[in-house]
Amino acid sequence: MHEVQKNDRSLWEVVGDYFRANSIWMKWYCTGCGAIEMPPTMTSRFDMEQLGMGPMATPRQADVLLITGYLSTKTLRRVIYSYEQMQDPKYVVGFGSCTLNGGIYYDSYATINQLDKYLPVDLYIAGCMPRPEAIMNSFGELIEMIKKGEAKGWKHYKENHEWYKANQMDSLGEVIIHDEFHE
Amino acid sequence: MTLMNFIYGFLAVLGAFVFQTSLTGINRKVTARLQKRRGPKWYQQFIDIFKAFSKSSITHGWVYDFGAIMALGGIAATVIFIPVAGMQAFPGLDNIFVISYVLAVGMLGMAMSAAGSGNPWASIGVSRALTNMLAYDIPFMVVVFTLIYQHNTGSVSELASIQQGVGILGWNFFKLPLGGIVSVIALFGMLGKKPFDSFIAPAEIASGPMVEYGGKQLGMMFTLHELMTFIEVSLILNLFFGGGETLLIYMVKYAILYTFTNIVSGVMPRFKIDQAVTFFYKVPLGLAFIQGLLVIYLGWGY
Amino acid sequence: MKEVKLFLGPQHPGMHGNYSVHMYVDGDMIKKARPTPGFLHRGFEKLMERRLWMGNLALIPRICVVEPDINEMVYAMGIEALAGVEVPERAHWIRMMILELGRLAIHMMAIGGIGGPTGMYTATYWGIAQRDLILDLFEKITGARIYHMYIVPGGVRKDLPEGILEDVTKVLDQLEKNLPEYEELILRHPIIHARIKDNIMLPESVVWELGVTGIGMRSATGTENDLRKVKPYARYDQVEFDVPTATYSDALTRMQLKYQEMHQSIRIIRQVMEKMPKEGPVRTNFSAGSALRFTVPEGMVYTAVESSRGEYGYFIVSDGKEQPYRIAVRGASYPQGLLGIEKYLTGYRIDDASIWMDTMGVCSPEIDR
Amino acid sequence: MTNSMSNWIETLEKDLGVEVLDSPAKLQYFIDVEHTNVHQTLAYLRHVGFTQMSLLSCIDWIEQGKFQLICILMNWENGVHMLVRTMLDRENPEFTTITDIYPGAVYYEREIHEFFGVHFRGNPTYQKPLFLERWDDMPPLRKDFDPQAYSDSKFPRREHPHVFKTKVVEVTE
Repeated sequence: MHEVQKNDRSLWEVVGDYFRANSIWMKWYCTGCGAIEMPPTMTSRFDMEQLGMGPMATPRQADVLLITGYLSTKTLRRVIYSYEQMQDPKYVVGFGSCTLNGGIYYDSYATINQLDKYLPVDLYIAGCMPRPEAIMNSFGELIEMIKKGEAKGWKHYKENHEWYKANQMDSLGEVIIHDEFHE
Repeated sequence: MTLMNFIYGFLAVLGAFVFQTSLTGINRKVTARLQKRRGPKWYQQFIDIFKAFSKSSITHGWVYDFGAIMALGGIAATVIFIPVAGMQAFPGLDNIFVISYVLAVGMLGMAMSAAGSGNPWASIGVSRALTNMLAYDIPFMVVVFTLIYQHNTGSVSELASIQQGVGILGWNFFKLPLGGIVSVIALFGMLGKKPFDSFIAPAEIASGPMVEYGGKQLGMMFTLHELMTFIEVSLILNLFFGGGETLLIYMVKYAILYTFTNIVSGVMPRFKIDQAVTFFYKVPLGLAFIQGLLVIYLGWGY
Repeated sequence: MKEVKLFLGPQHPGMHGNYSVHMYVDGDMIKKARPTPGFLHRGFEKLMERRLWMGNLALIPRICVVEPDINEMVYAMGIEALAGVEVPERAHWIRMMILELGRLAIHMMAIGGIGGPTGMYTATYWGIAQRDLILDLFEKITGARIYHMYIVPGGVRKDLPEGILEDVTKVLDQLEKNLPEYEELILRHPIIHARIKDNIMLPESVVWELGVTGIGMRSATGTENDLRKVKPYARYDQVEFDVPTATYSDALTRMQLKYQEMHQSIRIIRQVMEKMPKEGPVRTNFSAGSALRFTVPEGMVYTAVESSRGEYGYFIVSDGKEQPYRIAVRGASYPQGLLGIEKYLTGYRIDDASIWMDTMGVCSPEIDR
Repeated sequence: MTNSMSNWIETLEKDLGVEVLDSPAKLQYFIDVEHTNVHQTLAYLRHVGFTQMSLLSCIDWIEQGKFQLICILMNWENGVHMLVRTMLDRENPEFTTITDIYPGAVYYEREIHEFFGVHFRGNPTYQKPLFLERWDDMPPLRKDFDPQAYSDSKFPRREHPHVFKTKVVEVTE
């Protein structure tokens, strides 16, 4: 695997990273049960918007993809699609132990065990499921990472595209979605 | 027409953008307070727009790119014609028809660009946006024609200055209360505030025309939206609330009017598009016609 | 080709949870709709055959994310029925309290949640914040906000903490004080009425055809078909409560029934706190040996409880070993979420699709499992 | 059990010609029927008040070489759950659809085909995939399917270094 080189940002990128750190739009995609803690995080009690974060309707507009929990293979195909539709720079946050190592579904025939084989994950949040406090804390961490230019999973994905694609093909067979299967 | 006019025009666009964007940021905080939370920083909207510009972007074909540029250009050009507290870049060119026609260039560009992205949600959104426009424009135009008939002028700055000097009761909003109400309702439709925001409804059509925008084009759309808000609020302010004698008064009035729409829309759900059209053609259009008849036959508001 | 194919979900802001509906639209009208479940499929029924009876307790709350307690309840009821274990009296009452608190939480989320598809975000923000106070109670009682794993076979995991009844009373009082405000804001709003009144109908024939239960059934048939009344479990036969019904089932009626059920839940919890034995054991042991590794006698049983969406049941088969032989889950939203969408989403507008999901009570994780 | 209930059970037994078995839970009974008799049993039960089908499920009795179909019916008037059970051959599991008696069963049948491989004659959609996409193994809820092996072969697991502290702290007291 090819490693992304050390921090050598131009001035423009440093300025851009400041803006990107203070305005993170998340992709509103409830991939798993961690999504149930997102409404409290977004709404009045914990109020994510004070960090400059907010939900966005489509992947094109979003900056961060929250993988809220386990991913079945069927979902993973859509997640990869969504991720590839997002505009650079983009970040991935994995929620809960299911994305880390399969968690409680380690022996399930339908869910994957390790997310970072398929998508570059910038940050993991431990727990099942992460509490809103943990989510807010990790968003603070993500902001710091972006400010320092450490969140460069998207570069990693570009440079190791073949490695990721091979992993995806191994587990999914085919990433292309045949939505006509249902008809 | 000298160089000064052009410099003023440029400054007007810049000032309108800065003012309206700060106001949007403050209003995000107001909405947050309405929802019992703290809300973002007041300059969050600037960060959002600049961030969008700092991202990479892709194209969905030249119609999409060209439409976005045309929309931004058209809207920015319209801002120049808006009289602000008696100041304007090109005196004498602020006729209401000029403004509505130049504005149409921007609207058309937006529709073109969104439809050019090829996403069906965007097409539905565009068709809803145009339907919505048709809905609020007709009652609003009836009221504007009444005004023009009454004062024998189509110049926005003149219409504004006629109302000045006699205090609050000189405003068209109080002289022609029915028309004033219609215009404020139409303002909700123009700004896309709830209950008339079905064309960008995220839960129904995934933010409609904006569905395929990302990166720089999204930044352009946000800038455009701020400028368009400035045009629409200014128009209503000049026509019905007496514009402003000085820049400060204008800005204060503007802020109050915009915050009012924002607070009201904070506790409103949205109409379906057909319900919005029915509503506009029932209540505001009726009021507008009654207002017109009262002005023409009974001499109201002189 | 006049029809356009649109995807409502899985990543669409109007879709609650990871679920998808393929819509073939002509203009704004939905001509054909096809549900696509399976995005949340984890193979629970297979996994549960591989875990110990007690180990499954970690899995089952995750079947229905928004309302996990009912899972624990049906699972515990099934095992207790198979093993013939009698649950201590106090545990019954504590279970009822937990179940009704869970019902309050999900109804609060649903009433706030109608703000999502209709665009009134203030309602959502307030509703979810109100629900959070109930989650705080859960945290005090069970130690977790969402997945409690509190109702275990043989009783409840541990006794209530000291002074919790005062906290519950406080939260209930506050909720009761705020509820009229929510009703004013949401259920009496003229534009909300324009959106959901006389819209999204559920006629009685459809209820019987699909097998819709819960609020859908009660709002259409006018019968008190509530499992808490029809075959009372725990100690529901010893508390007084009404089952709100209606005979005209549009989306507004169903929301109003939810609102009325919240009042009934508050009433039940108050009675529970009054009538519950003040002390006593809360858990019976299954075996003399390890509390985690026990066997359950051979047999099969179906247990069901009334969830917020209807009859929620587990079919449990034991072959006398340490693991279950087979567990099948009857998700309460299975009928309306699959066949209901396929047959009865057609003819509505795109605008109504997400309200349809919301008010019919489609919960994707329990469909997918 | 009240007297009227036992009378009602007796009537059922007489009309259906089968034995109604008790179950561990209250207000719940089993009926075992041949798979050819299922439909007339269901039709009769629907007629006498079991208007709702709660669940259609399947058990894989691998040692006996059988699949067992369970149809759980609910009578809302007296709150009785009736579990109608029937055995199918495991080698060639075939059954006739019950969707004309209980229309809500159509997706349950599709699910059972996906998870167990039971074929339902007369249900036009049962063979389409429902929950799984691009499934390439035997139906997963059969007992001889090993999800652990499938997961290991397809989804790589994080390799933990397994560095545990080996030093044991002695308590000297």
